[in-house]
Amino acid sequence: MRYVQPGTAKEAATLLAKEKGKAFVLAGGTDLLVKMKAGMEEPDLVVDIKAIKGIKDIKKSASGFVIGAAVPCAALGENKDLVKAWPGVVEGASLIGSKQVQGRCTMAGNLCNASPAADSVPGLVAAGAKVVLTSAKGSRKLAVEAVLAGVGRTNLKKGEFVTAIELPKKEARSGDAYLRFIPRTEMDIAVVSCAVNLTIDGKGVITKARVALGAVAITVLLVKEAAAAIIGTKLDDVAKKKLVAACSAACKPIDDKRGTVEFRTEVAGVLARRAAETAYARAGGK
Amino acid sequence: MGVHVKTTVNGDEVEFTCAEDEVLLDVLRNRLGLTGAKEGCGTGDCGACSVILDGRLVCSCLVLGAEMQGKKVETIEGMAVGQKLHPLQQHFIDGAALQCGVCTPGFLMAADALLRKNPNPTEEEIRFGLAGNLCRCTGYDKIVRAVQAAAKEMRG
Amino acid sequence: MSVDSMNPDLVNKKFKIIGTRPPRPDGIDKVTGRARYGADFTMPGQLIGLVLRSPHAHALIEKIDTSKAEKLLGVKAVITSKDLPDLTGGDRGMFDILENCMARKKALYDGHAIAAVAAVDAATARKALKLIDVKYKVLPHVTDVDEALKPDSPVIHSHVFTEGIEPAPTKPSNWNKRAEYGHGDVDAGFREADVVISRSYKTEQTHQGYIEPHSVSASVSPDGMAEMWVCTQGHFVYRNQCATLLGLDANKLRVTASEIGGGFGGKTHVWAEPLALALSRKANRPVKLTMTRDEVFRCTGPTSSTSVDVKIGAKKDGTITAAYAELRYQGGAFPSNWAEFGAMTSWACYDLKNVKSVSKDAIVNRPKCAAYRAPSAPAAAFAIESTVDEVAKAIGMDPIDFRIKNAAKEGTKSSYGPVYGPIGIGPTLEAAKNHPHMKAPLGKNMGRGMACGFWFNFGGQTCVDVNITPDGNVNVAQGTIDVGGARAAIAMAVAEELGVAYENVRSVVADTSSLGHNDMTDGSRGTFSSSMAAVFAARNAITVLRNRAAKIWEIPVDEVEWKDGAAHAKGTHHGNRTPLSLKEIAAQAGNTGGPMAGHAEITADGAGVSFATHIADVETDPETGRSLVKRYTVIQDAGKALHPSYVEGQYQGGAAQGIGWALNEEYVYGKDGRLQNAGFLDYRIPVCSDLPFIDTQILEIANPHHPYGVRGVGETSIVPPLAALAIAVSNATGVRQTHLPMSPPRVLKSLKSK
Amino acid sequence: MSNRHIIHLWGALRPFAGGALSISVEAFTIRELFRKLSELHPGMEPHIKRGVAVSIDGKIYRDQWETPLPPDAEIYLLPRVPGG
Repeated sequence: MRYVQPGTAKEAATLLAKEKGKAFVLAGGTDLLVKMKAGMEEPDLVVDIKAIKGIKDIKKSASGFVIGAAVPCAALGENKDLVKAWPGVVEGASLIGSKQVQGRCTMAGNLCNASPAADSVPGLVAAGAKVVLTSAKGSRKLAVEAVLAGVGRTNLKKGEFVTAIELPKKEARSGDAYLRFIPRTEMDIAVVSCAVNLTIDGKGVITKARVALGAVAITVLLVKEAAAAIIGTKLDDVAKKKLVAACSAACKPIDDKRGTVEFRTEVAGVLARRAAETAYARAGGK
Repeated sequence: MGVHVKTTVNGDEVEFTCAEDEVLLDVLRNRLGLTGAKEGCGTGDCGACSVILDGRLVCSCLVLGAEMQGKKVETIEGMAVGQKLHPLQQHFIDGAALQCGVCTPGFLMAADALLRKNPNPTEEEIRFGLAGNLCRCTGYDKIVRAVQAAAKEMRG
Repeated sequence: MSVDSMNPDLVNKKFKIIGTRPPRPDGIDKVTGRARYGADFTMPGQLIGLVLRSPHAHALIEKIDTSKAEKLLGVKAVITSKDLPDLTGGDRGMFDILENCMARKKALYDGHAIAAVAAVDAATARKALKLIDVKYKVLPHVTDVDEALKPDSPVIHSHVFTEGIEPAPTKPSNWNKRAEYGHGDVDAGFREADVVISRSYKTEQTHQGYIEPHSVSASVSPDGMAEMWVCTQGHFVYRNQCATLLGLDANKLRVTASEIGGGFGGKTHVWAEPLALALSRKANRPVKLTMTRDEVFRCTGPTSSTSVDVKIGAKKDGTITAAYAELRYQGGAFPSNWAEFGAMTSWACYDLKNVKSVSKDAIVNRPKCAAYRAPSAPAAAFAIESTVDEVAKAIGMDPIDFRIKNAAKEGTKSSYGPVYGPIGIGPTLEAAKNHPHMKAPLGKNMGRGMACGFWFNFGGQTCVDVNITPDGNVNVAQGTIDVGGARAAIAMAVAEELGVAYENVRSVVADTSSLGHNDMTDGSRGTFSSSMAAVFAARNAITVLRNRAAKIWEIPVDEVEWKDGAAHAKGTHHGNRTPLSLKEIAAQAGNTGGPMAGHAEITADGAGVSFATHIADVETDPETGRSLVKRYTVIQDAGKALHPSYVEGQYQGGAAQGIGWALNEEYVYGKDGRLQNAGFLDYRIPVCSDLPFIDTQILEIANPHHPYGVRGVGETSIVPPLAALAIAVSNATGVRQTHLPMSPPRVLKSLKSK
Repeated sequence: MSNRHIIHLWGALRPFAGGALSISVEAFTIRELFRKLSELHPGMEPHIKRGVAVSIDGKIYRDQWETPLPPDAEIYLLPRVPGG
């Protein structure tokens, strides 16, 4: 295996494009190194992107936030503006692994690892976040949900990698929230998870919503029916019931060591309801 | 073959050559003779290999040695100053916060990282701050109490 | 010195040091990273050993081709079972250990060792493993205990015929043993009952979950001289087992115990050690072999999964008229007695006229079970205490009063046979009843459970040497492994006897060449037996010291007494002499007879049985089935707590392990017979944020068979939590919980059946 | 002083005594008891070699074979239980 630490994104992309063997991007490494330890991956090339200028920065702009691909999740929670604007996104990113893992892991890595249970992804999907993909030829943007192709698979092309995640500007009277279910209080992979992002009008009626579910299908799901169930409501009991039903209906989970189909299907609805309540309150709804 | 790295460990400049895929934990243990960090799992799930890297608590099993160029690493071996134990170390002994002791270096690093950020944590903040470190002997009771006692002493 | 010759006159003595909480001698090493555990040791020129393991649950090994691996540059030895010939001389138990260390004709479980390599580094050893070609013929497998007992289950060992049934079976099966305990007539007892409740329970397999993986460094020379550095609960036992399996002389195999990073029964017999020795012998180089966490879960010794039926009959006045249990435990891929031990402990808390326990031990394609803290008792207690709780409610009695009414006491004929002497179940129940925890209010979705537990403690073979150094300080060499602070407790006992300061005594765990045989630190015996030996060794040293003082003073030894750390002359002629301190006597040792020491080599029987009562409050989320422990109290008899902090630590640690077992820990096997969660991510032991503070109450009902009244305290604390939590969750949810762990999917499913 | 004792057997030993729950043996110590049991019921010998615990009036002995068996003592043979 070769280890390189290029100074520019273009250089990194070129190295990735040229490699004939198995090439991996190293940001936090908290997934890659585990796979290497288990013998599941034997890279020929590891491109450490952390020396790329600006890739460890969080930038606030008029159009929102640009979060460099190598920003460790622990840094997200330390950025007061980000926490204020996107508490649900930060909640999701702050639940990955332990404090130790938080010091290393990145949202970009969490996304590109393409686990259906990735904690930071539902929040990003609900927020309508985009990724910036860089290749030797230039860059393009893609909605976060469009990055995911399946378990462990992304739609990234060879030689292309995520350099940043863009979060839109927080709308007035909006709020987001993320909840996951784990058997313990920490350290587990989500058995099922849900993020809700919604906006209300001056009367407390939901005008916009995005609902994303994790660990209930081969990728994180953006559930339009769930959003539709609460748009136009004040998140009353009927709306919540419809939301729960829509979320459970959208689930296509599996039985595995972490949970059963029945459990995931049922708890997806429970979490959606609870996350929606939190998001609604954060938006200023009563 | 191999990567040559210059880095700072516990304030000392060190140089080593390691394999490209070698993790920091193995570098510390096998190349630098610092066996205080332990491998309990090798997958970031137990915290026994915790060290502080550029001010952030990390599992040294999930960091490559090759990434260490120009970094600052703090390990359990650097926690005491001369003969003077860190208050956390002293309270772990006085409060019987260790039984077998194999998780202790990791807990001390995690507790140190916690108290640097939050000198007056609640019980809940301590418990979540240490949730990445597994202990199988103590039920965590005396560990949490030792951290509380050390924090109190350090606040003066 | 025999134990019965001891004078238990110190039971009520006013102690100066015993009962205080001094720092442990290994404390600073452990907080500074200096303490050396299994993997922290390096031998000159050492190789790295790695093991190739079966991916199949059950398979014939048709062929192993190691030739490519042997040719790889840097590989110094490759071994298979051919390098470990059977030297066990017909000892079936030892042969099972040998076969467990390295598969012979068949792989018996996922993770069973097939071959091992030693190479110059880990990378080369990993490459070599990939070059070993094994041809398997996969066989049908069974991993569930009840499935294994069915007549059509695939038979794992053709030599196993069920023991304990008449007539003796003619066909081999996976049911290796039936046993029965009890007395009276249970059928008659059930006819007398006003209420009879029957329930079936299951518990899944759990692992001790020690944080330090097994690690051994071994060096064998062509002349048979050998050394081993290893993390173990019993270095003498490891020496004896390895010497037998490798054909070495025990005296030539010197074993040094590293600091041990947890064991809980899981480091009580050998796994990797004979392989490291065999590799070293073949390579003529030291070999270090350290397991990965995945290996620890897949191929060391977890505890049984179980299936238990319980039936209790009681009268309306609260008298239990009959108690019956059938206990089915799997012991992994080899014959075992775990169900039988479960049967022995099952009803031990109660005074029963009619009681019967039947055990069925089963063999399955899982790793060979090892002891896990009070082995077999927790699962039995879960089933029995849960049913006791249900019967109490059915007759309208408070469960604690129902237990007090039926509790065993001095004179009770125990369910496993003997009549009890003075025991502590009653006092722990009374203490629980009066504990503020029992009266604290409960919030929404919360439930409270309480349960009792029993365990046999034991003593066994033990040596302690007390050596006086020339400067008048004291070295103690003990032969039992210190797992939780025992070196401090042993040094305290010696200091107490000699009348010197604790700081003047240092205790170390000596290697196998320095002391006689010592049993392992298991059965809650470490501090019990070593403190007993330490007291005797110190008393022997005092005899020597008195003699030396007598020589210095030129008076008869009868006129010298030892108190407060000094020799005092007594009698009318000598009473005005200035006492001679230990330091002064030590300074003259050379001309009064040479080095001064006291030794004790004892069999410390008389450990006394142990009881505990626990109280647990949980909160269960009715929408997700997740339970969190909100409050927990442990009440247990310690006899005498030498170092109360470490006794509390044992109570808290056992409770935490039991909580993990009750709520989330379990081995998950796939249909392919492979373990799916061999890591700390998905084998979920409690983390710090999962638990509350664990309150402890130490009762001290002196054990008359120990000079200070000590009872073992290590194990009983894991017995009640499974039941206490199951009862608490049942109360929180209104649905009786009968399957552990009470993982959220399982609890949520049970709520659907409400 | 009578040294005849009723020795209660646990399940696994009973087949070697014709299924009896207990047997009568004359012995002053555990060692003598084990010797006589092996002579009278040879099938028990492998069990004794593997390890048998003896409960004398409720106190359990595992290793001290010199322990006397007091007159009228209640004596149970039990399997040796392992610990964790």
